[in-house]
Amino acid sequence: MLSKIVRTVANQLIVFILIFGLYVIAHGHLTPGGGFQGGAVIVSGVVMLLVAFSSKELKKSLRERVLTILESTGALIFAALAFAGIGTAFFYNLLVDTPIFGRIPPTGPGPGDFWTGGVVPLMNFAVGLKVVAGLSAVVLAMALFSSGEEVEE
Amino acid sequence: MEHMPLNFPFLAAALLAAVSFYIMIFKKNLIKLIMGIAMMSSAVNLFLVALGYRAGGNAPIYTDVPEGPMVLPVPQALTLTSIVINVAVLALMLTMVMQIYRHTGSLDSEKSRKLKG
Amino acid sequence: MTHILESGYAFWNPIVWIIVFIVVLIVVYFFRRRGQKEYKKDTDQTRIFLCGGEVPEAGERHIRVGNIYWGFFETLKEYYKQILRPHTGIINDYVLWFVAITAVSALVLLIAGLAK
Amino acid sequence: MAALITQAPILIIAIPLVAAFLTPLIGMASKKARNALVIVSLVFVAFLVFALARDVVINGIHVYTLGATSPGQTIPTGFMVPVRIILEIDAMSAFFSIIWSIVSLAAAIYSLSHIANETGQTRFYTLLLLMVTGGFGMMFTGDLFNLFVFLEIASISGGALIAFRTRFGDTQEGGFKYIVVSAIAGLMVLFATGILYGQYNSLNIAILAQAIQYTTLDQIALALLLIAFAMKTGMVPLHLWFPDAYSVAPASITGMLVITSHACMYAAFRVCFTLYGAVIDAPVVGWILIAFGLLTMFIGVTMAVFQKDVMRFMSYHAISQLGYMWLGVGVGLAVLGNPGLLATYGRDAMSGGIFHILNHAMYKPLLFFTGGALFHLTGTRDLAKMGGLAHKMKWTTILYIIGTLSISGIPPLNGFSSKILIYESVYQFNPIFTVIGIIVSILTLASFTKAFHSAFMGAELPEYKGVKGVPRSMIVGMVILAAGIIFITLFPAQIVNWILHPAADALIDRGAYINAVTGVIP
Repeated sequence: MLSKIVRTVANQLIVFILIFGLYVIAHGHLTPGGGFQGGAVIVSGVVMLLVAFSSKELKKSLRERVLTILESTGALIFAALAFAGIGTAFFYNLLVDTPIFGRIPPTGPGPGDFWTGGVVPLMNFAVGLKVVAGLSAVVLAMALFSSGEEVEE
Repeated sequence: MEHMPLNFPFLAAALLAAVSFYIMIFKKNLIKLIMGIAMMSSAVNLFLVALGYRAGGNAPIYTDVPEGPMVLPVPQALTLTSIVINVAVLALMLTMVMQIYRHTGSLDSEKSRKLKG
Repeated sequence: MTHILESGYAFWNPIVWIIVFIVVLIVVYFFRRRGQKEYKKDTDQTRIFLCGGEVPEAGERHIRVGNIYWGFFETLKEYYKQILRPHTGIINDYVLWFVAITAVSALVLLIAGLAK
Repeated sequence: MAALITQAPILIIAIPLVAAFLTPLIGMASKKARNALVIVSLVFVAFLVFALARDVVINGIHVYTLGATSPGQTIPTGFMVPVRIILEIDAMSAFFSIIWSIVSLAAAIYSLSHIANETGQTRFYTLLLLMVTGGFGMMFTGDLFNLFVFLEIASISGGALIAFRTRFGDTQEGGFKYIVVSAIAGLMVLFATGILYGQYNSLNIAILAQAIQYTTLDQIALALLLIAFAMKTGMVPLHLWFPDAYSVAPASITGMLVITSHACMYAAFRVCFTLYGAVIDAPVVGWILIAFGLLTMFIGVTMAVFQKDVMRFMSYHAISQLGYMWLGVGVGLAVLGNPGLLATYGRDAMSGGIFHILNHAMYKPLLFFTGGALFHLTGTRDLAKMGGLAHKMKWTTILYIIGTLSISGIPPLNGFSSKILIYESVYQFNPIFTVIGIIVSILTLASFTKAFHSAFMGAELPEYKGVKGVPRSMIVGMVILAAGIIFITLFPAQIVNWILHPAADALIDRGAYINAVTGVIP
């Protein structure tokens, strides 16, 4: 566990990291980024917390069981979105021409429209959830392991 | 950027690959071996991105892009996928090296050769 | 049904073989029935006989794997010495082999391509 | 049913994937429900695979487009998309997927009691199902990049499964070696994909196959792809990692790894015959495959005779058997440009090589499973510490004998049917190869006899007096594969005509594979 200054600053900074990560996830269909990249940004915040507090402290709030459930849920939402279009084909974009993310953008350069992309933004959220949970579990497990503690099974 | 010789990124990728193979063949430390593989994946990723580059091209994003050619988006998608895969591979390798260290107390590849012959 | 799996010179039909096996089994059964009738299990008749001496314990009289085919390995000692040399168990060598073989086959293909 | 078969290609890949991520959730509630989910999903996948294979053999190649109804369609219309992500299933892919579905089902059933005493079983089944997904993906995918992705999925989950029993040190070493080798092979495949994409602006195998020129860069890409896949199959002299990884994995996983190695062989065939089929320097590449095949057969078997670790000994035999397949297909490739020779013996040699893959996929996992049963009972892989185990494991002994006779090519078992096809056809190409093949076969029988004697024969050893028998689910897993062996033994000709000749023809006739995609693009 590091000094009080570091812990306080980390506590404040995690909010901004979370917001930036969520921004990258949400705008994955318009700008560079997406589920994995935004998730990795959020996990970098988790790593910061891991450095500021100890892995034992963090283990109390980020429990392995919760992370497993979140990871599986993310993957299952992704698969469910892909399966939703199976009437036509797997991964078929059902939401085209619907009010939810359904607008068709004009071709050529122009400002990005957030409500486009169909199921792609939703899939970005699912992937983001999975990446946050999965990579946090990886980082946490490695930290616990190297601090000499057995990882619970 | 427009006057950059187009072959330069490919040469850089080749150099990276050569260095990474050197590391993988001659460095006996397992962590260094993993670094070699990470460099190898960087070399391949650089190669892929360089493939999609068009002279003077813009990033393939619709948001407020000026007129003109765009670089190819497909190699960038490939690169992103390969980065994601490499994250998984590297995490797995590091976990195994930690376990090897726990069991043998050494990171030397010449010492972790219980399986041979 | 007589000619299945033809390969130009020969054919292979497992049914023929199975019939032969059944015939052989019947013959064996016939011989077995003519055997001694007064054989009894768990008597001195089934005990191991080793020159009339002491029979070793089960663990000691079992021929372990290291002793089987001793002559074969003794004859091919040089071959095994050579063949075991690359099997170092060091991961760096595995990468080296991969690089070497890739380079050699790329060269072979390039030379063959030039010759064409 | 028709709709199910239309959707079958993606369902076969997606159902294990969904089941993989359901297992952690269900595993928290109940172990039995989790095991049932694994088995039921794999049984359903096996059913779909058989239905799909039947349809492919009867009606021709299936092309499944992800996200649209045809490979060239765009939403909204009017955009230029060269070709979408597709799955393309011809007889060859169907053949490999049949093998994979049977072996993965048997391995899952075998695992139920083989890993019953380990920690983290839920993760084991998640990884197992992911590996199934990766394998099917490799066999079905229609583009090079997804081949790389699925290869990596199978490699990562396979590597994690090899190192699954973390309480042993050697499992970690074997898993590490496997994952390093897989990572390098995967990166080389990606590099070659990049080279081809840079020249022909496509990732689709069929489109690439139509456009390919065999420039210098293409030759380098061919070497990279061929050697990378060959390393993943365990071709000598790139086999050094193979026994290290296979001997330490849980036996059920070793059985599955054999088939992932065959999936890489499928990828190599696809590259040689379909992607480069028109331009390839067939005699040169064919002779390279033949030379490596002979080396693989001979060095594999001589190393196997020498081994004292039961799983390692079987791993070396797996390597040696892979040589037969390379030999058969290599002879087919060497005469690919000569229709007369191809009809005389080339097609038979290829069918023999492919038939040997089917047989090997049945008996080698069976033998690995019996090795796992030995480990389960004795707690050691060292043959020198075993003896008299036939008293304790009667079923396993019988199954081991079936596997031994089959791998050594003793008539009338199935190993003989494929070996005679290879011997007879290769004899016409070059008689010496057949002689080498027969010597290797003899050495195989000799070494399996040695292992049989030291593990099963003899009086009951005092240290194994108290051990229990082999659990029932492990027997069931082995019996599934033994039943496969018996079936192939009894009906070799039917199997050759039903699936093997279509599969060999699918390799020779690359035009059909290309037309299935290019024919539907506007």
